[in-house]
Amino acid sequence: MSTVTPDAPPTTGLTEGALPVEGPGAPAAAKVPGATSKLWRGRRPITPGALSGDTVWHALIPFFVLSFVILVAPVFAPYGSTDVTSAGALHAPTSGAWFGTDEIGRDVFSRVLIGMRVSWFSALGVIFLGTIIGGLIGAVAGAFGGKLDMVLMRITDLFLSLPAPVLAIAVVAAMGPSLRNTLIALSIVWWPWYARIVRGEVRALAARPHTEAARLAGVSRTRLVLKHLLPGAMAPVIVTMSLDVGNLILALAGLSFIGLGAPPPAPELGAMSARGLQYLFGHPWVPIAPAAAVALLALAANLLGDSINRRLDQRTTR
Amino acid sequence: MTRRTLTLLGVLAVGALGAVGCGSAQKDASSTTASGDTQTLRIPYLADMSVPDPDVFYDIEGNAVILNQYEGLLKYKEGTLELAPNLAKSWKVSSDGLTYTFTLQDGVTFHDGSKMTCNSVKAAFQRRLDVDQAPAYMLKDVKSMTCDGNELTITLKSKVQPFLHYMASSWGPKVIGPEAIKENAGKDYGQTWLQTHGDGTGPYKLTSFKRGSSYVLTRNDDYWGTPANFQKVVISITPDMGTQRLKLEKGDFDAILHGFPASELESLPDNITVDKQDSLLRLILYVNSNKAPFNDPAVRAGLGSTIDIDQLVEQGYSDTAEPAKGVYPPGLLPGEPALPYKVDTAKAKAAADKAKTKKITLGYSADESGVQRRVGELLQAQLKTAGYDVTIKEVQLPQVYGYIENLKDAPDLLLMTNTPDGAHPDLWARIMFYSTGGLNFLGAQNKQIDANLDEALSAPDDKANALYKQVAQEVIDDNQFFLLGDVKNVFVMSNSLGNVQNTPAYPWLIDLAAVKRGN
Amino acid sequence: MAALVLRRFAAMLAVLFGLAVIVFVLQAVIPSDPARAMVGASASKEAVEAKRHELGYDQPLPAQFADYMGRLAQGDLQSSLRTRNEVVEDLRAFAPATFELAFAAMFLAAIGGLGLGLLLAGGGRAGKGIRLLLIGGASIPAFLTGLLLIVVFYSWLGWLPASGRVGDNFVVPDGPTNFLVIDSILNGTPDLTIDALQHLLLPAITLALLPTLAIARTLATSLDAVQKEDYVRTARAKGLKERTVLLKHALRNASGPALTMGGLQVGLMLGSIVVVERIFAWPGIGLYIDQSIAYSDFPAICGATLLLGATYVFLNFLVDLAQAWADPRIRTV
Amino acid sequence: MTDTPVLDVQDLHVTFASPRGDVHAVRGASLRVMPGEVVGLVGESGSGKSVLGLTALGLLPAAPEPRIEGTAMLDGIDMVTAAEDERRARRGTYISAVFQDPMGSLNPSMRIGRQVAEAAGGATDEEVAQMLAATGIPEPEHKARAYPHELSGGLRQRVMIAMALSRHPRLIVADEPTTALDVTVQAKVLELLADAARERGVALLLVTHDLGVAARICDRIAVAYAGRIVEEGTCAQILSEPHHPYTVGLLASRPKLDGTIAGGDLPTLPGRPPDPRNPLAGCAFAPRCPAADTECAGPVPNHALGERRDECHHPGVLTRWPEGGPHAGRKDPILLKAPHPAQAPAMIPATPPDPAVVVRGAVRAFERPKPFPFAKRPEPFYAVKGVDLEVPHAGSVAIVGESGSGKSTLLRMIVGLLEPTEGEIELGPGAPPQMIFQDAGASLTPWMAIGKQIEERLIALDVPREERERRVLATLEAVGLPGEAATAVPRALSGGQRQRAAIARAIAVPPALLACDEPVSALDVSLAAQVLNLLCHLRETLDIALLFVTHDLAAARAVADEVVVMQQGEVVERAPTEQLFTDPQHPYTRELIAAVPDVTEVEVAA
Repeated sequence: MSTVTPDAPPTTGLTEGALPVEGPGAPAAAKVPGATSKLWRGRRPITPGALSGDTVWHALIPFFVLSFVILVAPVFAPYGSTDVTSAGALHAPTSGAWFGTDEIGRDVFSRVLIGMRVSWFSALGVIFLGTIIGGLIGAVAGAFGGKLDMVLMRITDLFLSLPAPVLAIAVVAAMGPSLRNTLIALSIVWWPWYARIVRGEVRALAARPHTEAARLAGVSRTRLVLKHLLPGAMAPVIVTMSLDVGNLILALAGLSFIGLGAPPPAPELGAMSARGLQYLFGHPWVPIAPAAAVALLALAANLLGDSINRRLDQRTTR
Repeated sequence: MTRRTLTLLGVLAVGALGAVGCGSAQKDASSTTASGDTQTLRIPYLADMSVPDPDVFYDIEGNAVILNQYEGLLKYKEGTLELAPNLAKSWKVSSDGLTYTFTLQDGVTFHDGSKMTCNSVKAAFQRRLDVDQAPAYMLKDVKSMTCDGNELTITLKSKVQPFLHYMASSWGPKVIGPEAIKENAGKDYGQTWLQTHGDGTGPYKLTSFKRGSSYVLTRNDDYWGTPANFQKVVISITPDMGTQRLKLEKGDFDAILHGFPASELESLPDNITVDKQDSLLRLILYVNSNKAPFNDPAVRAGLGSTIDIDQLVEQGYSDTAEPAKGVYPPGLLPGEPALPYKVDTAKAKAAADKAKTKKITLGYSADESGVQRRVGELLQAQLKTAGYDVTIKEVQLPQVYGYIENLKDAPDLLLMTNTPDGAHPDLWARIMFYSTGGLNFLGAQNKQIDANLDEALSAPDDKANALYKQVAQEVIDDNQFFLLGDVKNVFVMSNSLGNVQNTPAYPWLIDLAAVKRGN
Repeated sequence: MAALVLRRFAAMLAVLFGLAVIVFVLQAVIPSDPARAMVGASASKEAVEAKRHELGYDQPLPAQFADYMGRLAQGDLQSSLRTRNEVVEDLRAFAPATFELAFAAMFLAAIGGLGLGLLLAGGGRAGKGIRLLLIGGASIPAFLTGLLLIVVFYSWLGWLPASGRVGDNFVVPDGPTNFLVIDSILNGTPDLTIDALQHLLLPAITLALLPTLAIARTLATSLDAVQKEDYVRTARAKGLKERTVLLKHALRNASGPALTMGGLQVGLMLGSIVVVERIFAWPGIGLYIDQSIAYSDFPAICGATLLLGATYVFLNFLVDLAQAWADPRIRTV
Repeated sequence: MTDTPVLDVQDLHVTFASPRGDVHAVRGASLRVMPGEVVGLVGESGSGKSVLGLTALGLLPAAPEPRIEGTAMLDGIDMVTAAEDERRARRGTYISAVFQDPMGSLNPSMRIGRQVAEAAGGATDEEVAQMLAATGIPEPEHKARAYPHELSGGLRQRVMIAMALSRHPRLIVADEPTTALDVTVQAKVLELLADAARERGVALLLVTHDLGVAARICDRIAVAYAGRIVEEGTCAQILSEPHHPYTVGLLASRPKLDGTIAGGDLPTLPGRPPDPRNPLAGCAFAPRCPAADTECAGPVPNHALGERRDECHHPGVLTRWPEGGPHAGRKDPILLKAPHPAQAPAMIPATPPDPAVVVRGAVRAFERPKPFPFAKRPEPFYAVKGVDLEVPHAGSVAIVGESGSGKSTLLRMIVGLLEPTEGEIELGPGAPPQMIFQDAGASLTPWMAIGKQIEERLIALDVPREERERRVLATLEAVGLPGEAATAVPRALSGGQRQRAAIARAIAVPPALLACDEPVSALDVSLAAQVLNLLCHLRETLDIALLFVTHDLAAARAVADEVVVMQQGEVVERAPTEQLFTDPQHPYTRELIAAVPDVTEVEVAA
């Protein structure tokens, strides 16, 4: 069998159906991959319109809620991130200062709240930047194919085949530690993922008959990409995004832990715990509170990502 | 994945765990021996030292390796700033202060067994000039060195006030075995070899130098002086202070000689004692007078009434430092003018209002214990009260060295902890305040200071001291430097250690030859 | 197969070149001045200029690049500002520790991932619980994990050493592999082997935690998918035992994604190696980078980046081949 | 022959829990397979035939969790209740299986030989080679070392059969064993199965949707509908005198080669199989049955007479299916011809009208990938090697061939999805050609409402909005879809409905040429017939020319005036339909015709 025999049109696993007639029992749809013996493929049939915008948004609601909470939480912080409290330095937790004060006498609780906002939205920022850059490149590569596709994908592959965190370390070390540079560095190493995914999905969809049908229907190129290709790439991208938030939060914390994050006095969780480590034994709240906050954020992100993953997509392996 | 491979993995896994299992039992034994091994002294370093080559080494961390291997002609007497004999049992200075005659100890041998002679000393000093790294400046003014038996006569081109202090300095010229150097000279006077080896006359020899893991010093049993009490000193690189502390409490370390956070001292268990000793380390605030706002003397002056030194030192260092009293480290120049700084918010604001810009940057050099960051952040808060908007950033030494190239981009304020090379006013003033001083990072210019220091160099002692006092006054009036604190050595030690001695001029260091287990 | 190896190999070389380019670009944009840093504080402007010339920093970029590639080809990575040593030499000294640690971690991650993955696959209620556990575990920052491990296993239980690569009452053999565990076995010094293993364990676990979980999850997912494939049904129709079906038919076909994930995780692992080696005072490249950062010793950082990058690229080359082994269809494509 | 059946299924119920209510896959089916007997279990999708087969194997999937009642006695144990170990012990040794998709059913990462040896419970290479050889696999030693993807579909299926036979079982369950194969291969594999069974005296339960396939090799046929066995009897009985109307309809709606009803409307079963979630109390076929009356709502009877069994209230009431059958399109879709800018010129009837398309010497080559970098490019692969073709105005041409014959490539070139490497393609006047794809589901954009997708064609010709909506609805009606379909996404439709939707989009602006690539091969027989009718009907009413690519000669005959036979990228024969079937010239054509599983032959055979 030659791989180029065009008689068998390539299909993605999208031909799942949830029709009354197609319950258990192999339909005679013999030559239709995906429709064969559905019972055994056994993928939970994607509910009608699984890929439509609203389902995606529904899946994302908890995410937005959490983001909003994190966004407004600092409003309830009793102090500013750099305010020195009257309690004095390294004061143990009290009803006034729940997580005590740090070596300067700043309220750890407030700093953690604000730090969580910084980490969370930094992570989101990197992801959105990555998605926009990567998504654009991927969409262009996928939609136009040919030489352009090849060049773009070679570049993407180059970045993909290098260890992102190590690269990030080098980049920040080169540009000098600051939150901005850290975010830039992470974006630089993060976008290729999205380029890959979007491109892959678009390519797969472009190979489906529905694209050819649309072309025959006289649909314009832009409309083809926007209406017939990209929506299909949406779910996997969203899933990857949501799964990445946790990773990024940890990556950020790691970088700032080794002194490549925002310089003091910025309330950066990683840096706070790194610099607080020396107080671990005498004044454990100083390093533990921010570290726990990192874990908490990552946990929340991962749980949400996981749920979104299960709601939108079964194919994701990342 | 076949079942075969799977079972293989399984077996390996079990093997690994098994090893650890029986290991854990084994470990208890070995750990007890580790801490029970009374013959070994274990201390941590937070980071690798640069190189154990006395003619290149110009940092603090690592002086334990240098000063226990190598010896200079003189040293500082325990716990004082007085010069004391070392490889030279006595010395004479000509009245014009140009000729120094040192009478060397007899029966001194190098670690490689060869005898130390006057010529060895000459050779060693020559090497320092040949290698010509930072510390070489101490011998730059030497005209000639002549040997007569065990008498070394050094003649200088011009008088150098602190020359004897060079000989005692932690970074001063040390005597290295000429044979060893000759053998391993290579193209770089044996620098490569000295990166991992050594050949000195000191109480310990360097028997292992593993970068990133540990340096081992072993007792020199044919030491000409009183031999060391410990058979071995193991210095392990342990970057995390938390880990250091745990190992100290467990008895796997005997002492943490620096970097231990002051605020944690009281939380230490009873088996640990804390010993705070004077040092020449000083906390200094540099002011960048080469750009706005601090190119305006009036604005600079305002800082004097803005900075609350007592609070900085108190909160930054708890009681591991004293607020600075004078321009020179305590004890270097009796009767120097006292620092006049006094907090006065009104004045502070007034001065700040004259400032062209209130947005300023404050740099602080990175140090493991983070104390300077702490002070920096405190300082930031204080400056805020005067109306300054301060961005604070951590800077690395290489960058700091680079500032002189482009002072416009250098921070407006710079917070550093420095120490003079020796206990002499000139050694402090010259590197700090002289317009081309090695530690004058923000290029402070003051003709008067330069002139006075140059004059003092060759002036008779009393005249010189007068000049140094003038310099002090200049520094105070000019407000390009703010002396903030005198930092103490904080030795955190297992209380199984006794006879702990140290010298203010040798920071972060106890006398490893004198210290012993039990009192 | 040979063709595949060739193609992948060519690709690998290309990537390595790309890596070199990227690192060069980084080198070109560093703010602080290596020349100045090298000659030190009190050096004169002339000395700095001389050094800058010696390092070729005064040449135009293309010339610098050519020069850089040339030196790279001869394995010359300049010398470290901090150790004043050839970076290559330093790496040679630091690399073995890191590789030993990394391999140990990968080994743990492989078995852990495999075991958990199998445990997780198809496990209904139980699987759910474990999955949540995994997600939880995957959310703990490495520095926290490391510290907790030290506090528990060193401070409280006193079972395992807190830091370093070997107890200092041991003489460390030099060579042949510079992997302490292996060398000590070769030299027949069992107690050193055990000591080395003990030192290895905590950092390895810390490093392996996230990869283990990621691999387990991926493996479980793809196992569940494969379990529903027709050929698994065929295998059952042959009357094979469930265990045989799982191990002989499902596992190998499910291993593809897990392998990819494994390769991916190595990258993240290399990233967190800096943190872990710092906490455990593990004398490896991570520690080297950490110290170099503190000294903004950029030649060192670049060298380390090149080495780690190359390692990663090479490992993933192996992963590709492993996948070709797992799925013959890849070979012909 | 002993009288204890190798498989005895009694009153089997299988129900799957599903989010949208229980799926009653099997509802009281009983079936007996005697030793050495070849039994065909025929039914459309959802009839529960596969589930029954799998129950016998004890291989129903764990999820969705099945609830099973009744018994499936096999070798003295009940495959429904027996312990897993007991059941496993039977598999391979007593009962073995051949599944539909041979690619998916073989482990892609294990060499053929090992898989066979494994099935045989351990065997030497020689033994394996013998087994492979026994199923007609050439150079077995060599093939044993191959991986599944390196074999053709036919060979793979032979491997499956070798495995099934390897331990000399008493019964083989073959679930759609040939559906995924080309016709000629299909025939050979069927022969192989039948012969193997007969020689070894192995009983064979052939589960298929294709009466023709069953008719070809079976002693007895059981017809399954909506989870019950509605009729049972010898092959001849079922084919010649079916009792149950469903069987009659099934026989009728299957296009025949004798051309009794070629060209015209195929009889069709109206409506769809019932929803297995809420089955009817009485005869499940009643709603679709022309002869149904009130009685049919009562509990189903069970007329059993020896081998003959049926569950019809009025057995044999229908002898032949009513001619024609209800039209697909309810409303006269003539309004679709309303002239619009783009088409206006085409509407003035030219005499003689230009042909819809003329193809001259069309060649299409595909680059092969380099084996490794810097290697010289291998020879390109020629899918189409110089083909001439003409489709007259409003004519209907069928291109027949097997996979790899290049028929689809040719079609893609004609509609303009592929550029010909050489040769020219000249399209007639009128709207550009449209295409109907094999996989209707895949040919519709999953996340876009059907209405929108139809509308897109009108947008392309900027038809004003309200006009558009009107025509979308009109088009839907023309293809026999309810107006609500406009707002549904493809997933909400059934396979047949999707194909209708796809057709609707194609004809929203009637094209001069409608290219159909295997338009019905993915559909059940009855649905297929409906779609074929629809196409013919539209052709007449909208004078659209049809270009019809199929591997199913019967279907071709039903719709085409002219048939073109392609093999390996070349046209080997071309003739008017009648002539081609009555008097095929090229041997390959003969082979094809001979291979078609056809129910008419059986009368002769019986």
